[in-house]
Amino acid sequence: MDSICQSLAEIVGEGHVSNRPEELYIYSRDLGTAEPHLPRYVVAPRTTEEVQQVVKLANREKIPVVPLGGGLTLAGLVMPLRGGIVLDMKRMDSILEVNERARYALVEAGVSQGKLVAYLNTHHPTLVHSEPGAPGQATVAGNVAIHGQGDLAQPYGFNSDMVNGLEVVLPTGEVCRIGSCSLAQQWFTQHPLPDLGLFLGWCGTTGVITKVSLRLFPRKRIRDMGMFVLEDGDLVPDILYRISHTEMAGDLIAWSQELPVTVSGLHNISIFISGDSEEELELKRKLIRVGILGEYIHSGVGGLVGLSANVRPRLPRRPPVSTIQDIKKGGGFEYVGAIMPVDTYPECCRRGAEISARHNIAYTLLGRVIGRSHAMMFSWSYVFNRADEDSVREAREALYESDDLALELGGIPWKPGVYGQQAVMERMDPNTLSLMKKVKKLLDPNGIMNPGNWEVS
Amino acid sequence: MDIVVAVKQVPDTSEVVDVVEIDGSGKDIERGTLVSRINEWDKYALEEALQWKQKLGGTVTAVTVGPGEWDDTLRRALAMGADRAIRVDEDATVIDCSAAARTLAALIGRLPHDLVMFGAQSEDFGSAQLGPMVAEMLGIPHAALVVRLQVEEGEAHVERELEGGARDLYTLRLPALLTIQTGINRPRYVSFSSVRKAREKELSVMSLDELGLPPQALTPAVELARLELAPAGKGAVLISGAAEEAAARLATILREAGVI
Amino acid sequence: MAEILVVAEHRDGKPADVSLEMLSTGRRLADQAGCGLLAVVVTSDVSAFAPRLARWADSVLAVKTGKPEHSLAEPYQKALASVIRERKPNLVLLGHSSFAMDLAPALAVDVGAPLATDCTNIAMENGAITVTRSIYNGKVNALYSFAPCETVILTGRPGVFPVEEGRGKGIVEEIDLPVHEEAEYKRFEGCSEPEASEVDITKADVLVAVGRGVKEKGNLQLAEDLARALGGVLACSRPVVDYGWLPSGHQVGLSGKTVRPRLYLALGISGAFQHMVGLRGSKMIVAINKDEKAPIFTDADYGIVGDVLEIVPVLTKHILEPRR
Amino acid sequence: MALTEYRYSDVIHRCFRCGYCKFPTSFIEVNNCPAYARYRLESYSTGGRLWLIRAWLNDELDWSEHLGEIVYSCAACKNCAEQCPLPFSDDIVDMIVAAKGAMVERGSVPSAVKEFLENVDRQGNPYGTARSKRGEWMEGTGIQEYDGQEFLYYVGCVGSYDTRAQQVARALGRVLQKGGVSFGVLGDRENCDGNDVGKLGEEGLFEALAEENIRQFKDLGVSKIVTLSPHAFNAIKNDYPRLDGTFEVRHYSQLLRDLVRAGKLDVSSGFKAKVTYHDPCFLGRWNAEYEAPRDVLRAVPGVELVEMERHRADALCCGGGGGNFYTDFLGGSEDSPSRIRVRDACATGASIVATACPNCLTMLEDAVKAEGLDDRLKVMDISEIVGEACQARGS
Repeated sequence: MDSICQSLAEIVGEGHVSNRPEELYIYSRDLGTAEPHLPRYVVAPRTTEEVQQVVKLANREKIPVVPLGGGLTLAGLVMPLRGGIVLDMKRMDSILEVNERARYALVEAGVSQGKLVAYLNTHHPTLVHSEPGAPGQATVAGNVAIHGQGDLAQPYGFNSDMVNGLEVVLPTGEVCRIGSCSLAQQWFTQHPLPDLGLFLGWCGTTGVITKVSLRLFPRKRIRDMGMFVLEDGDLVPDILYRISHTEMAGDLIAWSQELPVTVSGLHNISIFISGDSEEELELKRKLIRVGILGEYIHSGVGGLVGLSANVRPRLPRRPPVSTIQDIKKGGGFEYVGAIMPVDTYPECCRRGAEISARHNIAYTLLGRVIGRSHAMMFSWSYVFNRADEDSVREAREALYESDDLALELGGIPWKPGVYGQQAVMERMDPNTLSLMKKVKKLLDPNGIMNPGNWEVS
Repeated sequence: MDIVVAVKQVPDTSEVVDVVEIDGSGKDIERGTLVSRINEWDKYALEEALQWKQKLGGTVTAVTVGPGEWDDTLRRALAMGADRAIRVDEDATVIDCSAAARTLAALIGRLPHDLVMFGAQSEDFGSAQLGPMVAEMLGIPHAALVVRLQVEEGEAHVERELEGGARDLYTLRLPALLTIQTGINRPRYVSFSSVRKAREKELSVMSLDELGLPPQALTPAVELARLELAPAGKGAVLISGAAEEAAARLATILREAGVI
Repeated sequence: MAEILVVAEHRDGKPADVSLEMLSTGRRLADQAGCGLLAVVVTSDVSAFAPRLARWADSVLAVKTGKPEHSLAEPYQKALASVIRERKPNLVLLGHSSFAMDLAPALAVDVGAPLATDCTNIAMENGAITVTRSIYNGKVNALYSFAPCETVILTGRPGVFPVEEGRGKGIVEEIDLPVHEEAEYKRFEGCSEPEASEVDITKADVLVAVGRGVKEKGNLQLAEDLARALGGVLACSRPVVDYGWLPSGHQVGLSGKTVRPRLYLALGISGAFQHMVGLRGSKMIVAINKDEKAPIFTDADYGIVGDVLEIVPVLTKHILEPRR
Repeated sequence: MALTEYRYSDVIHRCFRCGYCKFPTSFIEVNNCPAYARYRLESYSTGGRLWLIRAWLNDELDWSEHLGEIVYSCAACKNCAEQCPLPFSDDIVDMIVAAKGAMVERGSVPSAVKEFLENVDRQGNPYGTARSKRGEWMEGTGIQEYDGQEFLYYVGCVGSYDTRAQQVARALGRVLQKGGVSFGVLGDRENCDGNDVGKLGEEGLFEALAEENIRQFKDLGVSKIVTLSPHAFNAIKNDYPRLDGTFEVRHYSQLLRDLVRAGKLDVSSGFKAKVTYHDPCFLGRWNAEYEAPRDVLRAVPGVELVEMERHRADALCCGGGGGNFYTDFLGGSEDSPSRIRVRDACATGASIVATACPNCLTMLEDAVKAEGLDDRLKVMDISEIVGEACQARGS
């Protein structure tokens, strides 16, 4: 053990630090196509104070620090591109407070999405949080740090729009509280204080988020879903616009995939609704089924599965990304997600299918509506065989092309890897870019936070 | 590099206290219920030999003087990686060290040997005599209690363990004999299947006669008069209870006894 | 002429403790048998301690040699062989030390004398020598006698034979023997001492000794904390050194050090005799071990059957802040 | 061993490390994998372990004591197999056991594992205590040596040698006697069942033990076996048949349920306590027997059975599986699974945590001591509870 390892051990305890080859190997890789980068140390802190001391040490010694949650961003964002310390936040997994009346939950940064869901189910059955379509070990803090979104995005928007407050350890070691918690007891709002949104979407390059207060939403007793299936993708934006107009739907997801062949070439719009009573549900069904989809059905452009009291499709348990991932029996899966205008859905699909074809990977395309059709998160997914270098390369190239496509179509790659980040910054207004640079320099004078990501050249 | 390793089989008396009994003759213990195993120190000698064979090539031959049951231990040596094994068929339990040494010297003298390795001592009798005796008989240099070995250009650089962690450093010209102390390496685990596979390897048995030794070569100079069970210690006062209270009690006891 | 010869081993200009134990024993036997006691030492500095040996021995043969300063088998074997051939002592005594383990067996073959090593008792009745050896992990004592012969060579277990200060005034005779300490087939390259930083556990009042039972190196911290709380020092059994958890200087036992602390607290040590012989002199022995069948509980004064890793931290707590 | 010779070379890279293997079905805690619970580093999760195994077999990583400990810290509790959404989920535990096997064949295993295996090979038990002492637990119980009785009562290593577990072995013996069951034991002739030896990757030794046991059982004309330990139950039920050893084997909880139902066991004296039940992995996840022990407890008047939040297929392992009750790679911390488990048990407000496995019993009992919960929580085996319940009144 070198001296830095010693001091780290004194901070978090010997068992929660490692510089041994086995840990370094595991933390040098993420689940996607990114090339591995070895850290020098792996540290698993339990408290904000420990994080603070680790960051202070790192800042003094000018050692990079890379915060890690569930490690599921897939774009190499939690890989130590410049070595240094990987900070595994998953030991900080206490749910500190759920305020029913003010509808928020205060959690430590390492709390997993799965744990919060389970906790609310048991202790606060009338409340729900917006859970991303990721395996349950994805963390709440990780998701807001990348502007994630998930269930309930259509009515309520991005997860980072649902943040009431944050506790953050700055790169220089100070602990800061953002929002009402900086002056009041409750963590119920960020506004009306001056905007300090310096940590959401910064992918851990401006500090380490240690606590998050997240808005919760009414959880209706009954859920139902329907799927509108059509061939003509050009109609999808219009349909999404009109369904969201009813304000009756929960989530709206349009998707199209090559496998299994039975669905190949089709577009599917999954419509999720919920209600506290059959009456409420039936009303919502009617308004969508009859009021919106009726004419499309009559004109024969598509058909509806579900959304009727007597047909009840089984609601999928949390989408297990990893089962899709195994189609190639290769354990590899990565996607480019981009925030796109809903209108671009047809083009995203056409061009996406072409990219997939070029790299002979079956296409999996999906657009999740964010807000009332304000935007959509469109994802181009690629599976690969981890054990086959060529397969990995093909996927990697497909991902780069998808980043370019997103930008070409006027969208913005979401949580992009280094390649996408560079592409974004090349196109960005130079003044905006230099503001980013100033902010980063101000917060992180020694450039220790997740270096290599969002580096303004 | 041809290495000869002398091994012996011992009854396992290490684990439990009250399992050893003296037999009728009063000169041996009841072996009926006892399980036999390879002498702990010999494992380290074998491991060291095998590691040097791996580095420098050559052969490793395991030898012993003992009864038929000791083939188990030779098979184990073969399973660890020894190339061949030879047993001189005599009941080692009734002969003394010098006799065993004489026999082994006669055997090893006939084998190619750049290095000869013994365990520093045996678990059962703990005499720590055999190795250096054999060396003297073979007229080759030796070092006892070796905890570090480096072999190069016909020489062995060794560190001998002294009391209290000090070490003597020697250079021995090969052929040489070393007695190996535990801790010099980490003896490998010998899997059951490798023991099975070792059944194909060569295990030969020789007689004194074949070694050109007369029977009287085995007359002991040190004669065992009789064995007695060692008087057991008085036994500790056991402090019972959960960690918390037991620890508290002990702390009090230590304080009252004035040791702290 | 009847005579007992004691081989004096030395290090750092001092005779080894075990050699003094053998000198006392030799003296006792010589007085019983009414024969002389001869001490032989091979050294570069005769004046250093040869006179001290003469308090026990009737005469001290000091064989002058050049380097090294401490006892080596090679020069001793040559000197002793010629002394033994010339004076034919009935009995040659050495301590069962690393030095003797290297020397005695070769010497025995060299001079054709029977050898019994690691003796725990030595008796001489009208010329006939009988010895006791502790075998089978200390569970059995074996009594040996010897076929009629001129000389018997014995090595005695360290820490077993009491030392009574010698009162005599023997003569020191410096003799010159052909001692080639440099044989071309076996070169002495020097000696490595344990790291100076290491504490001397033989001087410590309280020893906290760890064995296999602490499971992993990381857990040594617990024992260290306890040792600090008790104002003591960390010691250990052989496996702990073999696994590389502690330097060998901390090792108690046959191949380690012999200690006589006021308190010997054994954590996760089963108590094989190779270890126990090193701590017989302890005023109080306390053992904590998971296995209630562990032999250590027979020699210990107090014992706790339980998991060291659980009990030690609690014990440390209670040592630091006594319950009111 | 090269990756190509590894039995699962075409599967092992398919783990995505999505992390389901760390959770129970409800996702309420991330620490349902005992090794991950103890260390909280990705290297100790099932996914991390599989990736490291692949790296080792690929020569991307050298063997080290630490790598050995990571691989051997798997308690073979099967939570991962239960939770993994991928098609090869049933093979996960065996993928790890096969890697242990590769280490065994190379002779490179952690020292504690080496001890375990050498002790079993030598003395027929992991403690290395003499074979001649295996039968000592039964002194004064009046339990017969097996001689053609209906059942062979197979005790196993822990029940035979661990002093606390010996009490359970005796308690079950008394209950079987009370229930009028015709049974006998092997005493000193009993040998290790090999279940954990197999889970430590020493396939050769496992087969040798199994074949020896099968031969002995057949020679004695054994057809029905009741085991104290779910570990032995698992080996005899699922592994012995492929070695041509098919016996009618039952875990004692199953036999007790029948005895109670058939009214052959009078438990009317009852046992008044709030009891929570800890599912042993080798009874539960390995053999899907969740109900028999609970049925027995429910049948005892006075027992109020309460469940821990994680139970049945979602139960947290005590950390004693896969030889860890001896090798103890998961011990020595407040994050040790056994200690988390007794805290779970305490949270139910129960005064008794019952189990049906001597390994679990000893693990949990040590944990209760370590947590200083002695005065609030008692660890008992179901056979002990039944034992008390069928004391004749007044006695």
